[in-house]
Amino acid sequence: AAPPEEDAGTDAGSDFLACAVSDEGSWNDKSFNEAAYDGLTKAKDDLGIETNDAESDDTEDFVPNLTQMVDAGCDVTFAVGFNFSDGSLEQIAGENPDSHFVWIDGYDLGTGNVKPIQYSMDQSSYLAGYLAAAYSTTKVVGTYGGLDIDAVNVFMEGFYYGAKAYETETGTPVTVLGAPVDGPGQYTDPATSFQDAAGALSITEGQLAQGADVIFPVAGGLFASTAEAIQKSGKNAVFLGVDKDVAVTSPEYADLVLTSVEKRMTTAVFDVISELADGGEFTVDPYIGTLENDGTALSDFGSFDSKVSNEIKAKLEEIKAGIIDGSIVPVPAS
Amino acid sequence: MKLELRGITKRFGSLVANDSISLTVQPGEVHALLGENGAGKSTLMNVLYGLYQPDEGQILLDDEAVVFAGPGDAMQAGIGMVHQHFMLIPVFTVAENVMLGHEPTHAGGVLDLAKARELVREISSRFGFEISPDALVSDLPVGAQQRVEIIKALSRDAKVLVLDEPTAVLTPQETDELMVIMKQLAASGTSIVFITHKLREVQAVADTITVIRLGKVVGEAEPTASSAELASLMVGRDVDLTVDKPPLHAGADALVVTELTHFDDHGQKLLDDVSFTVRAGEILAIAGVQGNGQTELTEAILGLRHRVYGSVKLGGRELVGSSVRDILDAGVGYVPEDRKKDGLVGEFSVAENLMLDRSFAGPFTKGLGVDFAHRDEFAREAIGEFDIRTPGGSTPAGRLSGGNQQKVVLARELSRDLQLFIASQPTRGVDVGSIEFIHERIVAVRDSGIPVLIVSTELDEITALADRIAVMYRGRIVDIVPSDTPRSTLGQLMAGVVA
Amino acid sequence: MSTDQSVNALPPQPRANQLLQAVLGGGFVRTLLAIVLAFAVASLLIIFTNEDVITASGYLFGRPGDFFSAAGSAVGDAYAALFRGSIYNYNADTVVAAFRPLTETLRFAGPLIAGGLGVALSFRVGMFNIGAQGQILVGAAFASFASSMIHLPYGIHLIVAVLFGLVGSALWAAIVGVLKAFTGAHEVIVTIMLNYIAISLVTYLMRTPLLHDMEGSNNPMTIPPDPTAVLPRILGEGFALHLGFVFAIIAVVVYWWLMERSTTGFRLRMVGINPDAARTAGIDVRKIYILAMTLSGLFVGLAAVNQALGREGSFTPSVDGGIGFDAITVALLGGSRALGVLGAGILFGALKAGGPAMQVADVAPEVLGVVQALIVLFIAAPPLIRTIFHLPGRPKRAPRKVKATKQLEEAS
Amino acid sequence: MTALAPVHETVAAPPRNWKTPIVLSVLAAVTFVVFGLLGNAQEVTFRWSEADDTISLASLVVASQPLCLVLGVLTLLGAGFAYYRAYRREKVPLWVSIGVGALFIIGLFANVGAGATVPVVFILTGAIGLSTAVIFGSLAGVVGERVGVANIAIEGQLLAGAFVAAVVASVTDSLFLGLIAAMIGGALVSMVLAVFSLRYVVDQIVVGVVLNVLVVGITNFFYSAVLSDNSEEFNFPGTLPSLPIPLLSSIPVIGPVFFDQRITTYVMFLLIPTVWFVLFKTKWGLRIRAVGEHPLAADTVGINVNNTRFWTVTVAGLIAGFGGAALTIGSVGAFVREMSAGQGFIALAAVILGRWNPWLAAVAALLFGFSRNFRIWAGQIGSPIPPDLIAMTPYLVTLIAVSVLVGKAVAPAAVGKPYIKE
Ligand SMILES: Nc1ncnc2c1ncn2[C@@H]1O[C@H](COP(=O)(O)OP(=O)(O)OP(=O)(O)O)[C@@H](O)[C@H]1O
Ligand SMILES: Nc1ncnc2c1ncn2[C@@H]1O[C@H](COP(=O)(O)OP(=O)(O)OP(=O)(O)O)[C@@H](O)[C@H]1O
Ligand SMILES: [Mg+2]
Ligand SMILES: [Mg+2]
Repeated sequence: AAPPEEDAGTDAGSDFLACAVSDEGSWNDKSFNEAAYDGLTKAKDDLGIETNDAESDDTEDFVPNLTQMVDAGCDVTFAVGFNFSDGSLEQIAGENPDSHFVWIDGYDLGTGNVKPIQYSMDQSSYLAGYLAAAYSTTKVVGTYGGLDIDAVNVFMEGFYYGAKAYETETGTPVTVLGAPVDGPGQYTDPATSFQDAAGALSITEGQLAQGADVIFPVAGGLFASTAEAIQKSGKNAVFLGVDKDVAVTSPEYADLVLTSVEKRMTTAVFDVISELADGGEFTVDPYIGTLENDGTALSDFGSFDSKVSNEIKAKLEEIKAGIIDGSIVPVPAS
Repeated sequence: MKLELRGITKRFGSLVANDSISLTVQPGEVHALLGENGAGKSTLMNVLYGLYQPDEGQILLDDEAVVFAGPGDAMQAGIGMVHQHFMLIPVFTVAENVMLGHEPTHAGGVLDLAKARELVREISSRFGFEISPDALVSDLPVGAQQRVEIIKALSRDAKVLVLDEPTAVLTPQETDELMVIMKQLAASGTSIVFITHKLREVQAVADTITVIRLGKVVGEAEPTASSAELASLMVGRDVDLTVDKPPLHAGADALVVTELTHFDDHGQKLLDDVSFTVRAGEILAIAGVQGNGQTELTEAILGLRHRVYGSVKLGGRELVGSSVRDILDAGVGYVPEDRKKDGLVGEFSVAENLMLDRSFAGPFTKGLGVDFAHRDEFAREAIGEFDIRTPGGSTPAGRLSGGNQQKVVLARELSRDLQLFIASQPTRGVDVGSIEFIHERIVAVRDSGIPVLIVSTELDEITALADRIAVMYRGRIVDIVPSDTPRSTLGQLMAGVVA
Repeated sequence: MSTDQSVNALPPQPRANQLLQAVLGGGFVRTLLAIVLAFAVASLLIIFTNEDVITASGYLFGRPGDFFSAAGSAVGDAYAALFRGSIYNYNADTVVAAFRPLTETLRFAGPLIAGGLGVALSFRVGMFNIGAQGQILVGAAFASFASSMIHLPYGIHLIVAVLFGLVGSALWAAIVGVLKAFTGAHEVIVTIMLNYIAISLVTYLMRTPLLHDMEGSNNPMTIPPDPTAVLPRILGEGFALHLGFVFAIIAVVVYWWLMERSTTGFRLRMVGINPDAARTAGIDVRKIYILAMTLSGLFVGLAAVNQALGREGSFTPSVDGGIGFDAITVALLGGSRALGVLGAGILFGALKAGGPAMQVADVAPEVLGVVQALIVLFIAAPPLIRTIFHLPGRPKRAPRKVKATKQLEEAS
Repeated sequence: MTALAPVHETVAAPPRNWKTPIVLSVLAAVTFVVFGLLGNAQEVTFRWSEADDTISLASLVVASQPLCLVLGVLTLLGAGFAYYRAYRREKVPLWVSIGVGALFIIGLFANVGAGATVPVVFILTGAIGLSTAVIFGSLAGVVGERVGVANIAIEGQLLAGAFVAAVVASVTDSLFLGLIAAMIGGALVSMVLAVFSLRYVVDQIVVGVVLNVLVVGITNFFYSAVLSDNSEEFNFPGTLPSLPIPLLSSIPVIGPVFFDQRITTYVMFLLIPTVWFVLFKTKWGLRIRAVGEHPLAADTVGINVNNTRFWTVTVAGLIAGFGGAALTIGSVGAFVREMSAGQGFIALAAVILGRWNPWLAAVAALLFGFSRNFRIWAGQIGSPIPPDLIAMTPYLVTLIAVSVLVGKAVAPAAVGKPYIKE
């Protein structure tokens, strides 16, 4: 429930008030927004702080939503998503130099009060690609995106190069379908994007028909379509989740989730809040989630734990170490 | 079957369309219902047919009171009706139209078309109609459509048959045939209610006559009553339907139409080589049964139709190929046949309707805007001059009565600098008093030296106004004859028979 | 043969026009009641998803008072938040902050009014323009091009960018008019398809150097407008309200003059009510269709300009922000009249501005979508409102008499 | 008796109609020039059967360019024939148009798929899958418009059906109940439409538009308030099983496309002829059409116009609701916000494109699904055309078809007009 009205706007000192504004779409998108939101909820439950949140239906809601948070006297406000780069955050942060913002997937705006949280999703996706190639019996793997944007593409590219690393290493040719490398990549209908459930189904069916047995849908909640396509095909295929551990958040699909490429926003959000609530100093130093600091990682294999050989597991650890020490660059600079 | 209506009252808002009307129709009788436009005849019959619920009164069939919740009940009770405006579905075949509502079916509601066809053939042959059950109604001429309506009623064993103005769309010959059929039906025991305003027909076929005026029964009459008696009963005063027309002073040929041909979108030829001239100061009236190309002719002249070939010259200027606007600007006044559809914008005020075609330039405009002062001033004048009965210039035109709507159109079309005046059915649905007024105005236009083209399906109007009469049949002009040509000859020409 | 001559003597009217009457006819009180009713229905959604209420409903019969007070406070909090978010924030520390909600309402109202006028214009010409979404996208793309790729001095640049936006939307809308005039294609279908095509097309353009900064991210996104082309704020830096709202007000006046006073408007309305009579009066109906869609697009273009140049930032293909569809409801609610659209635009602007505050009060923002739909539905059905509130009105239809004749029934 | 006036031939030769030949020659020119002359020399593989099919056909491997040149010549011949017919003022036979269209499509696939594979079965089954809901929607549209009610709310009915099917099937664990509930959901939306437009005489298009907004609002509301946090309980319905028909399903190509489908798809196959049969061969159909063409005339023969409209529209709602179920339990399982995503509007276009005939409307809807799947296939083989532009195809195809091929189609005369007595 909401905090009592009287102290929402005026009294910010006694209680810590953490707030969040979503990217386009709702908090419960089973993915990106939800991960951030969970961090907020966790902070509220574990730290006993107050929270406020607002969903943005589209980018034009950003400014009023942020304004609302400023007016509510939030001690820190999370702006969830790269889309805030449309100037809305820059404007509000500029106008309210005393307010503090944290921008997930953002960058330093130079306003002095916006802390970026960034993720090297290519790192974990690279691992996922390698795992997919190794796990695949057909040596054909596939990926598709909900929208042709960087935040999505970085997953797909990391996945591609990871799978190709397996090819280089073992000499077994691996086919990666749908990645935006050397071609346009495969996406759902841009007019309906993350709502194009039937399109996602058809795309997966196509990739399965081409022999893929590991699919990496980078399309929010549309993994349900992929799961359905796999089940219907009767093939022994699996898919990989993104952002959160899908096997946990949607247990109904757990028996098809090989692993998930986690973007641990929940942790990052929680950590930032707890530090500030403890009286920590707000800084604009970016938080960068990497394999190294566990900001991003592959989830546990869950029910697939026994099906992934120790050899592969060891290999994944090895690659992870390589990425951390810089000897492996997941996505070559173009 | 004996039909009795007792004290039927039907109100539309404050308008009392039927005011305590009582009448009795004996079995096997042809009962004529006579009355002016808007007298309430159709309303009464719609009440009988269950389409309207009476506010007061009773319907008795064979002395038993009945209440009809809808036409379905009325039909079950043996009442059939041929409506003034046909109730046929144009895209259906004859058989489909006839069976609609009481379809013969196989098991599971599947239509039994064979049976329906058979029924149509059987009734057709009984009355000598030549109607194919598989013809599309939209392809049939109006006369044939009416026969389909009759078949429809008979196919349900109607014991009381209502015919609402059945002769309006028929040639004199077809009218005669219909009379024969009516007598034949009456002889077989069917009671017939026959609505018309044509006294001639009433006298020819009716056994009993009831006259309605302003929603009330004003009298009963025998078929032997004279026309003058009936007419004064109908109108409530003595009427003189002849028009005072000064002798003709025709000038040079003003409107010259040569070989005008027109196709519709399906390649159907609707005007076929039409040629005639109208001289300045002369009225040429076009007679013919509805649907023989008259509408198309006036619309082609006005530029409203595509695929028009040939020539229309007005004062030497070619009109074919010009836009409607140019043609109007050339000085053509035009009263369309259907004023509600083509002549007026019902929701616009009377004042706005009076400037409908003059919004581009001229006195009604001021810069890019409308000159409201001039518009309202003009409306005031026109309302006075044409005796338009309206609460004011700002009343929506759609709220006026038919006759007054017609006067609005007339006032507008006559207020321009005219080189030609065309009027289609200028007095359709207009009361007797207004008819006189409109006819006077048309004659005045003629006398000011302007060529006038009149289209009418009413022979009385044609003979009253015309200096010469052109008769159209199937898109062609059959003949152009002097105004004193006898009715019977005109009737034959209208049926396409040349002497 | 007309279908209804003998029963209905008034001329048949085009649809858009009947609806206009339906919406307009009832007047102020009914509009107000419809709004109240819509909020009342939406309260149910608020009540039954509120956590406190759900808890209280657990012991509804034991302590019904708790349930009702929880329900009452859930609804009260929600609508108080709506008020604070859209009109006046009585909790604010500063005067500026207190009045900011009202200016935000007006800022959101700007494009809604402009878009609403565009859709309204098409209604009054008997057409149904559901293509405002696509028109806004194309207009915004044009405006973005002019504001970021062309560099001009202050003043001129803004004018050029605004004109580009208007022209872009008008062109996209004109396609509808041309197709309707020359092929007879139904504008409802055409506008819907053009919406989808615009989404793809504009997304594509937002990846090309025409609109996109190829050095930056690969996301489909425009380059921010030059400062010279941004609509300036009109109440100072404390308020985001910008010149776009003034333009919208000017558009209301222009629309009023155009539709009610000008000869062009006279012809547009004439075609809308009775195209046959218009043709007979020498009006080229096809030209009017094209003209009407172009004009409609010009008004919608103003909404596009508001969206594209109202802020300093760049934008993505979702720049339309749902205004394309909201414009339809605004036009319907406003009875397609200038003042009505102004009022409806402000009302919907308030709902948009108040949404975030309601979310903070823990109400799902989707409730407001339901409210909008219900308001229009209730307004469109005067008899419903009359029945619910027992208002006087036209007498009801005479009750159907019961069939007295048993035989008839049995026979059938 | 005297002679009848000489009656001239009143039916003239119809005007030459160049529309079809022009459209066909454009298609032919594209096939010959773009796909052929400027085409790609690589080989294209047409795959007829998938690995696990009982009977497998060998794939056809041909060089793209020569194939397209041959197709180009054939289409040019077809177009030429069309010109000849048009010149003689004769109708261009439908099979010529269909033939040229089909050859064009083969050319398109051969050109885009040069150097890759065209999995024919996948493309066809996918097309059917992507058009199922649209076909149901268009059948609902045909039924509604035939009785004279314009149903813009198909979109909302699909969405309501999809939502209700997913929730009810999840909660009750019965896909069958989900199907029934979806039909009821669609019918409820229809009934609101009917009550408002028939009883309160609100403009049908207005009610339709508003209902769409309302259904989106309500489903979104419940999705975020209830479904998303409890998806296993409320939004995990599972899907209807595939029911291969023995023997028939093992026929190459045709088998997997037509005889290895879900119950929703079979119902769709059956519903198309059923709707046609009911509309044109039964007394209810005759009455429905009568009411849609000329309600007053129907009234005068004892048909209760508004009752007929009410129940017919309700039945249309049942159909659309069922189509909604095909989106969730007949396809992807879970409900996704606003997942109807404009398919109801496409269905409306299909109604017009199909000239209010169930068969043609279904074909039009299928064409849409086909172009959607073309987009997906083109993405799959990495076609060089920008994906954003390929994404337009279905809508562009619909737009062109509606404006060029159909033009002023004649709707049932009374569509959208309320019937008011007295
Ligand atoms: N549905 C209606 N609503 C309101 N007024 C009506 C309606 N139908 C008829 N009227 C009015 O009732 C009166 C009687 O009309 P009715 O059609 O019965 O006349 P009529 O005698 O058949 O005339 P006509 O000879 O022109 O057919 C007229 O004034 C008419 O305008
Ligand atoms: N369908 C209708 N609904 C409401 N009012 C109607 C309707 N039809 C006619 N009226 C009203 O009934 C009155 C009479 O109309 P009608 O056209 O029948 O007049 P009329 O008696 O035929 O007169 P006129 O001789 O001038 O044609 C008018 O005031 C008109 O407004
Ligand atoms: Mg009558
Ligand atoms: Mg009258």
